[in-house]
Amino acid sequence: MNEEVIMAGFGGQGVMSIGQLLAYSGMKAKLEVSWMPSYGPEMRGGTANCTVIVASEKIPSPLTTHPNSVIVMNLPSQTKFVPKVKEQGLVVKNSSLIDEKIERDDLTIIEVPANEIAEELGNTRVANMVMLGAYIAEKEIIDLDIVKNSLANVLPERHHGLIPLNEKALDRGYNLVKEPASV
Amino acid sequence: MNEEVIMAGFGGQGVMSIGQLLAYSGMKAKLEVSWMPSYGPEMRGGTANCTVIVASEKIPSPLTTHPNSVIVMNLPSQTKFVPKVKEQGLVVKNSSLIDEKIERDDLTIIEVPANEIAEELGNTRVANMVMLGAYIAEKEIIDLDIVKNSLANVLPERHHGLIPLNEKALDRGYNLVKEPASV
Amino acid sequence: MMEKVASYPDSLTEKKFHYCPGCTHGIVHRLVAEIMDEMGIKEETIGVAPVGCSVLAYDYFDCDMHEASHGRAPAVATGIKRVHPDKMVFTYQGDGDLASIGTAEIVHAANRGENITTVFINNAIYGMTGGQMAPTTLEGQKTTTSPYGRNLKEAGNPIRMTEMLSVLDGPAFIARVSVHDPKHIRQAKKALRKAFRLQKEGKGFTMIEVLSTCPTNWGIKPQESLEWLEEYMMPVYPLDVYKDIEEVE
Amino acid sequence: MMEKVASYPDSLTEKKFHYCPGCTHGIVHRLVAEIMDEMGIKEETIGVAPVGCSVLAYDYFDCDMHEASHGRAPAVATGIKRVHPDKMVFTYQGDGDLASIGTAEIVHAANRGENITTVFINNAIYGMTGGQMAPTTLEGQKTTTSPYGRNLKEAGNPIRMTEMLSVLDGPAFIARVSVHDPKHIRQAKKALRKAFRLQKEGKGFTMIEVLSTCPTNWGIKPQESLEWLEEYMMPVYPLDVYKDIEEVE
Amino acid sequence: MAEVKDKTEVQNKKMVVDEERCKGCGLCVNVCPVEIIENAEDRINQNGYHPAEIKPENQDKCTSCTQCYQICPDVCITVYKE
Amino acid sequence: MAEVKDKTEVQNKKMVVDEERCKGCGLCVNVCPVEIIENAEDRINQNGYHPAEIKPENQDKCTSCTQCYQICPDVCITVYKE
Amino acid sequence: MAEKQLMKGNEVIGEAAIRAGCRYFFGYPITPQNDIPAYMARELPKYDGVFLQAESEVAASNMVYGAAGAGARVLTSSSSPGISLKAEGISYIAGAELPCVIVNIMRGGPGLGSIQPSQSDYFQATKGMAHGDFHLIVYAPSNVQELADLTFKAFNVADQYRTPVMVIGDGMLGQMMEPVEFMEPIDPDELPKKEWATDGAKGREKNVINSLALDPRDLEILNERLQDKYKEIKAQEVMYDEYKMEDAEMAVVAYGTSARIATKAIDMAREAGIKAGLFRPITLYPFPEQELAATTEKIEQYLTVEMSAGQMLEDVRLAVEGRRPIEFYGRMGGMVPETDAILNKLQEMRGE
Amino acid sequence: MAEKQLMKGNEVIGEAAIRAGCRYFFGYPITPQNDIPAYMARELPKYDGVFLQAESEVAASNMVYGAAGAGARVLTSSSSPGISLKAEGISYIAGAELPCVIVNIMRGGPGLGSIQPSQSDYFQATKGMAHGDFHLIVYAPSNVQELADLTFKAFNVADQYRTPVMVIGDGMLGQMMEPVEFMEPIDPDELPKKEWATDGAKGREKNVINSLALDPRDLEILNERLQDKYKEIKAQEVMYDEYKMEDAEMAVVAYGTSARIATKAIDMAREAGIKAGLFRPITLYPFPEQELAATTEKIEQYLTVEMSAGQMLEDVRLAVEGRRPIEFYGRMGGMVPETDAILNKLQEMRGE
Ligand SMILES: Cc1ncc(C[n+]2csc(CCOP(=O)(O)OP(=O)(O)O)c2C)c(N)n1
Ligand SMILES: Cc1ncc(C[n+]2csc(CCOP(=O)(O)OP(=O)(O)O)c2C)c(N)n1
Ligand code: SF4
Ligand code: SF4
Ligand code: SF4
Ligand code: SF4
Ligand code: SF4
Ligand code: SF4
Ligand SMILES: [Mg+2]
Ligand SMILES: [Mg+2]
Repeated sequence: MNEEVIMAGFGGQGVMSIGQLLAYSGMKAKLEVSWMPSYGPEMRGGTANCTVIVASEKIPSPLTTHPNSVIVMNLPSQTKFVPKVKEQGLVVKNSSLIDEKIERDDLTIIEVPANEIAEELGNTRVANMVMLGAYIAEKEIIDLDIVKNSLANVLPERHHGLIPLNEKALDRGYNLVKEPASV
Repeated sequence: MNEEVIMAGFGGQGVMSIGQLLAYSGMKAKLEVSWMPSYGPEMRGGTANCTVIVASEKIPSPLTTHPNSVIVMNLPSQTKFVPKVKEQGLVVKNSSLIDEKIERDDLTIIEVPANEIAEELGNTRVANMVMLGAYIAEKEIIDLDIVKNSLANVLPERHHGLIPLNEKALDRGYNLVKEPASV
Repeated sequence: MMEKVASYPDSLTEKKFHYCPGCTHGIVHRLVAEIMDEMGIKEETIGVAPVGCSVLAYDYFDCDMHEASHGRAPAVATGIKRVHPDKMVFTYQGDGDLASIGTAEIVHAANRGENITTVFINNAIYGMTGGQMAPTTLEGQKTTTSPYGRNLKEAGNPIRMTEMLSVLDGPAFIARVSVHDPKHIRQAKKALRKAFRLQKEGKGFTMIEVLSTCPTNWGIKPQESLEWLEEYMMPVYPLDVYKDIEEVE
Repeated sequence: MMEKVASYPDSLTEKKFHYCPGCTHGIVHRLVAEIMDEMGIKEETIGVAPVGCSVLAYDYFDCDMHEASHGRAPAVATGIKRVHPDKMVFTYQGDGDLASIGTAEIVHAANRGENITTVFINNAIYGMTGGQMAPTTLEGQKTTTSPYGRNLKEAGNPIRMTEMLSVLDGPAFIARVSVHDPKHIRQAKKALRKAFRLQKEGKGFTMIEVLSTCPTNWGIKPQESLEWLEEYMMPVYPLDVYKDIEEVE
Repeated sequence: MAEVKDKTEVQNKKMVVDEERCKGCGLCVNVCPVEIIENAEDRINQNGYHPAEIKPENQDKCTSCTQCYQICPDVCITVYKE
Repeated sequence: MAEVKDKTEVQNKKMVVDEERCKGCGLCVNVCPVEIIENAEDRINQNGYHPAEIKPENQDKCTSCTQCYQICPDVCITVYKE
Repeated sequence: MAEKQLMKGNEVIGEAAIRAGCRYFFGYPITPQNDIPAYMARELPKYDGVFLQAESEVAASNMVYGAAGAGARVLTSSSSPGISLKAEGISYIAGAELPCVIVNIMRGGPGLGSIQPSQSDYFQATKGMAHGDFHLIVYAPSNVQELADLTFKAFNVADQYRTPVMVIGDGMLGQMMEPVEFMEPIDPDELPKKEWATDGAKGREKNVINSLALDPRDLEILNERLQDKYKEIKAQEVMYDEYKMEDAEMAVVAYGTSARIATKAIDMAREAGIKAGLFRPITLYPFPEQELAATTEKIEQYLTVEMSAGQMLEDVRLAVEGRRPIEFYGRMGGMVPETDAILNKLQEMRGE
Repeated sequence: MAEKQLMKGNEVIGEAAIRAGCRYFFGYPITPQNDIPAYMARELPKYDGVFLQAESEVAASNMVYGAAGAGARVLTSSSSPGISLKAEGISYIAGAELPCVIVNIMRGGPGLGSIQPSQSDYFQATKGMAHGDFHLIVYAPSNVQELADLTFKAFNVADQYRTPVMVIGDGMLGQMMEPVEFMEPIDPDELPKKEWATDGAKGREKNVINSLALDPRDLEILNERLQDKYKEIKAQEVMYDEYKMEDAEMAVVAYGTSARIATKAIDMAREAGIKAGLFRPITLYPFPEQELAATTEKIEQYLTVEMSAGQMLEDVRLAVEGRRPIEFYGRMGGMVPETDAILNKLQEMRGE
């Protein structure tokens, strides 16, 4: 197994954190993992993204030119990364913020109204977790429980109070895929 | 012809100048020349010396391990350089300041009471020229006139008034060798 | 018909600033550009961009621009000015650039009375590299390299370059200004204009220190930054004219 | 029996100084050594030698010594002091070393209040390299790199480091002294002793600027050098205590 | 000069924002003495910012004092006087 | 400590010069209030300098004021008091 | 302790240094290595260590010089332009034979360049760092675990040879997170005392830390000692790694991040029927010259891959000495080699 | 003008620079090149030029950066440790593609070292001067006349390629006097205008002098341009000299002062019946690689002689590529090779 995923969005949307969470969970699941952020000159307002690789073999490069999957939190990210996805690959798309259609028809596309769901949960900042939950459900490479258990390792101590909220957000995203009816 | 001469003495004794004068004269005489100073850390009180090479062929190295000749203005210089002179080489020695005998018996040794002669001429600072005059007379590689004519090229402008004195000093050294009786 | 009373200066290019929302670097850019407009000197001015958030200043000012290595803008400017003594030369530098790595260069440009103008942006932090402590960081201020707050015992006091350089004989004019509200912005412009004028008159080194914000690395909102500047920075860095050759003469 | 009232200090090694005849570097060496003797600290002192005529200071002081690269003695001393905060650390630096290439290092060591003592030998010239202009060279003074005399327009004014550093908050004690006659030598020693004592007490950065001679590169005799110092250097570099933490407290 | 700057004259507004330059920092909002500037809630520009604007109904209240121009770090504002 | 420093005590002089260290700079000569120091005209040391000395007949005049010690840049002087 | 952590390369350097008994860090911020000083600023105070942000890289380099002379295990880190500024100080440290560890997380050059990953400081690290005949031992890890191990090792080796050691990576290695396991920590107080250090001459002769010699013959003697040391280092400290080299007919030579990327290309090549392998120098100095030379027995063609215009290439050529053809594929300025391109190049060389 | 003068190498550099139209000098004192700034301080004012003693080599390097960017012909000079400090600035100058001339009158290293002649900055000059993939053109004159000619040429070549050029010598070459004849002076006002210079944007688009690229691909493009330039320089600018190579069976490879000394040893070897010759690179970068490689046809053995631990040796090995044995004789720390020792070595190699 060799899963290469790029997660992208605006600066504050928390794509770095869900990337780390996925990588950490992979490690807990005894898989090989790497997490690689984009790091531009510290010029704000651009998009942030990171590449996570979860694999059963040693990971040669922490970068990928053609990811299996992308998680896109905003339009510029979709514009930039969707064309790079491998054939038959996966796009998890934040439909709350992205109206634009994806032209490619070979891809599996999961539309997640992440901001709306997060708002429902009372905090837009967990939109990222909703997205990750959906991704986990679709990919089935790591148990959702492991991901939840990893939250404490990845979130800074001062946010540990928010773990239940984050778990809920993961669940909501997860269920969106697993039990589309129930949403 | 390949003449390699080291000139050595205390800091203020003018060995650098007579070295330059010899080199300049050699150049005027259409010979190949080089002048190389010792340059230590700017720590005073040591000996100063320079190597002059005058040759009919291109000069490979401006340094020499075994000079044909040395001009020594003080005792430390004699101690340091006389052992390095080639067999059958020349030592021009400032007998005003050096009492110590030279042990080697293969060398031509010219004792020049340079300081005394210079004092007679009214300025101890031309002791160097007396030494050079003696050397020129002994070696006969360059005409004394060329040396005299080169004074203006080598002495800083502000000392040009002293050219006649320097010429006299050269003469006195020269004559010491050429006409020992007359001294 | 309506008359334009305030609009985009001619001496700025069309490029959008890359600065973070609310970062006052942009205000200072505008002031310098307006002065170039007003003095009509953009075709005879060479600006020196620093290494810092304003590294791309060379894209914004619509005059000849020269990049410097980090901290060395005053040396680069010296090189330019000595070649073109009749041209206007300014450096635009941050506090890491000017007050840390570039200390020797600014001290000696100032001391030589190098006939250039330095615009010194003091935002009490290293913006570009993501918020490290600057020599101008305030006591107790948390940064990535003073995570427990600046400790004076370890890191020393915030350095006041303006006061220090004003002791030298070379500078013609040194002042500290702020851009946290329109009134101060106008004063800042006045000081900058005087600095450029004195350079034009060949009077020697001029420097304007501008207290500036870094909402991103201070971790607060733009408006709060202006308030933080006024409340915390101004007492440590009093605004004033510290050196003025015209007052002495 | 006769009683020794003044003799070779214990904290100097046996090595003969390499300095030129009449060069006052030697006087300052002796003063520092006497203070080490009197304070009984030579076994707990680490000296930092500069690059300059006193580069061989590491041969003369009979304590641990560390060479620095040119101008960086305050940084080297900082490295040592941070590792051994309980030891005494001093730098001994010339004016080229401290006031030119090492400007940033001395400014920041001073500003940090680094608990070290700097002995700063201002002889208005680069001695070691054969007499180039220093930042402290006087107006009109001829050197190999100011052959027509120092021109303030080109090279700026002689820099007064003592005054400049005294503006900072970090220093505990900064004074300028001279060693051109026994009276001033005694005053110099007093200042040096205080600097070392304050270091011992952990009070922060201390620096003593010593007006000193360079007969060789000034091109005059040793005695004339002392007079030249008094006549020409002292008016430009007034002797005084410029910063004293004990007066403030 | 940016084309956008001249749109205003047509629009006959006293204060005009170059919306694509605006970063929605809100400094102009805070500085306006007559409190007529706001960050448009209903739209974002290409960079994702809510641009500053004066609602049409408030345009008249503008005194052309230029305070907003002075504080704007992105030089997005043009001010006109009648 | 240099052996030479103790020669003095034997010699019973108040002011003793380490002649091999001395560079003949003459600063001590100028500073002595009773003007008894001179640079020996008749001899040079290994480095070619005329060392400072007090002629035997002047030794008594020394007041042990240590001025010469203070000014000597090469730390060649030891001063004794009775 | 032995549990795996997911950590950023830069932070791993900091942690490994602390575990190696390093309690002193002097540095100056520069991207992409800023997490190193940030980590040290946060962690060192917990060990009574000292983090000091220097006024510049020049000053940092000389603070390291002082602290190393004073006997401490000390770290500095920077990225390309900052390393250039440290050069003079590093020459002094090498000349005075002091141990210390220097990290270079390379970015694109020359000049201000870019902050993206690069390997264009190879020459600087291995050959011409500064004036004079000296070398650093240079470790080039290619993953985060190796970063931890080699940083840790660097301190021991530095002390052993009394020489500055460089750990060199690129922005990618510094920024990425991977699982890592750390060595057991060393208590610096238990390290052998450095008898030569300037820590106060109580009860012993004074110590002098110095690189100056007035007499050139003395300086030559120092240089001979340095050269002997380098000979010993060449004999003892060479490290390299091989991947699928057993039956390989073509070898990719690459280090650090480029080497990681190359392994993937090698797998792809194998799938395409090309018997390719990887020869990966871990020590760039001493370069595994003999070991690489030995491979010429079986390897028919070499491909050097670097994020530079071809710097290690020269060392590869020196090892292969014309016995086999060597090709080069490199990207510059912060661009990263692409697996496809490496594969293409291999196929091309194979005449396919 | 065409009359011969007897001048010190260092002063010759100054005079040749002025004749090449250089009117700006920024530098900082250091032995053994102090006569260069002294000469410029004395002479430049006579031409309305500017001599400025910078506060440091770092500042000097950046003043040169500014002045070169502003369109001037500009010189700086230093010696080994000072060159290390200029490194970062030189990387910027190379990255911004600016012409200037840098002189290094080498002394013994590493560290403070000694002020005696040395050639131990070869690696620094030709390979790893600083971060990033750039090169200087490096001229290595071996006598004072050549010092004059190459310094003069350096300014022209720098402008032609928009690249920094280094003239490298050692303390001996800088300090010695030899007869010299100078080129006719160039009037800087008659030089072609540099359209890219920052001299005020009157009547044209603004100019920007810069080495930064946010997008790594842009930086790669700059780097590709640089590499193309170096390829061109390699094709056009190689210089070398041969002495008694026509019938030689052994070749000494040496440059600068070492080469002079070697000629004497070669004459001695010839007298002793050994057919020795000298191959002397004049450009160290671009190294005369092909030209030296071509000599392997006839030359049986090589001896590289340097005042270093063997740095050019690597370039010799790269050229010879194992086809012939190469021996090395070097002195370090300011010591100068001895003719006798070179002769001995040649005899030894000959099995005599
Ligand atoms: C030699 C060197 N050292 C360090 C850096 C990294 N660096 C870039 S900008 C900067 C400091 C920026 O801070 P400041 O000057 O205050 O400007 P600001 O970003 O705050 O406006 C540093 C350390 C560099 N590019 N070059
Ligand atoms: C990096 C570097 N630059 C320059 C030099 C050459 N240098 C040696 S000492 C010195 C200046 C000496 O002057 P100063 O510090 O005033 O000391 P002094 O000799 O006058 O006591 C210089 C420039 C050097 N060794 N290293
Ligand atoms: S990081 Fe700070 S200084 Fe830099 S642009 Fe952003 S707010 Fe401004
Ligand atoms: S050159 Fe000057 S400072 Fe140096 S030792 Fe001689 S007199 Fe003293
Ligand atoms: S010009 Fe004045 S009144 Fe008008 S919008 Fe701007 S700040 Fe408000
Ligand atoms: S100040 Fe400028 S950038 Fe900020 S909201 Fe107002 S118009 Fe937009
Ligand atoms: S101690 Fe005083 S009186 Fe005696 S010799 Fe010295 S200066 Fe003269
Ligand atoms: S002061 Fe010292 S060195 Fe000078 S003459 Fe007197 S004893 Fe000798
Ligand atoms: Mg800042
Ligand atoms: Mg001095």
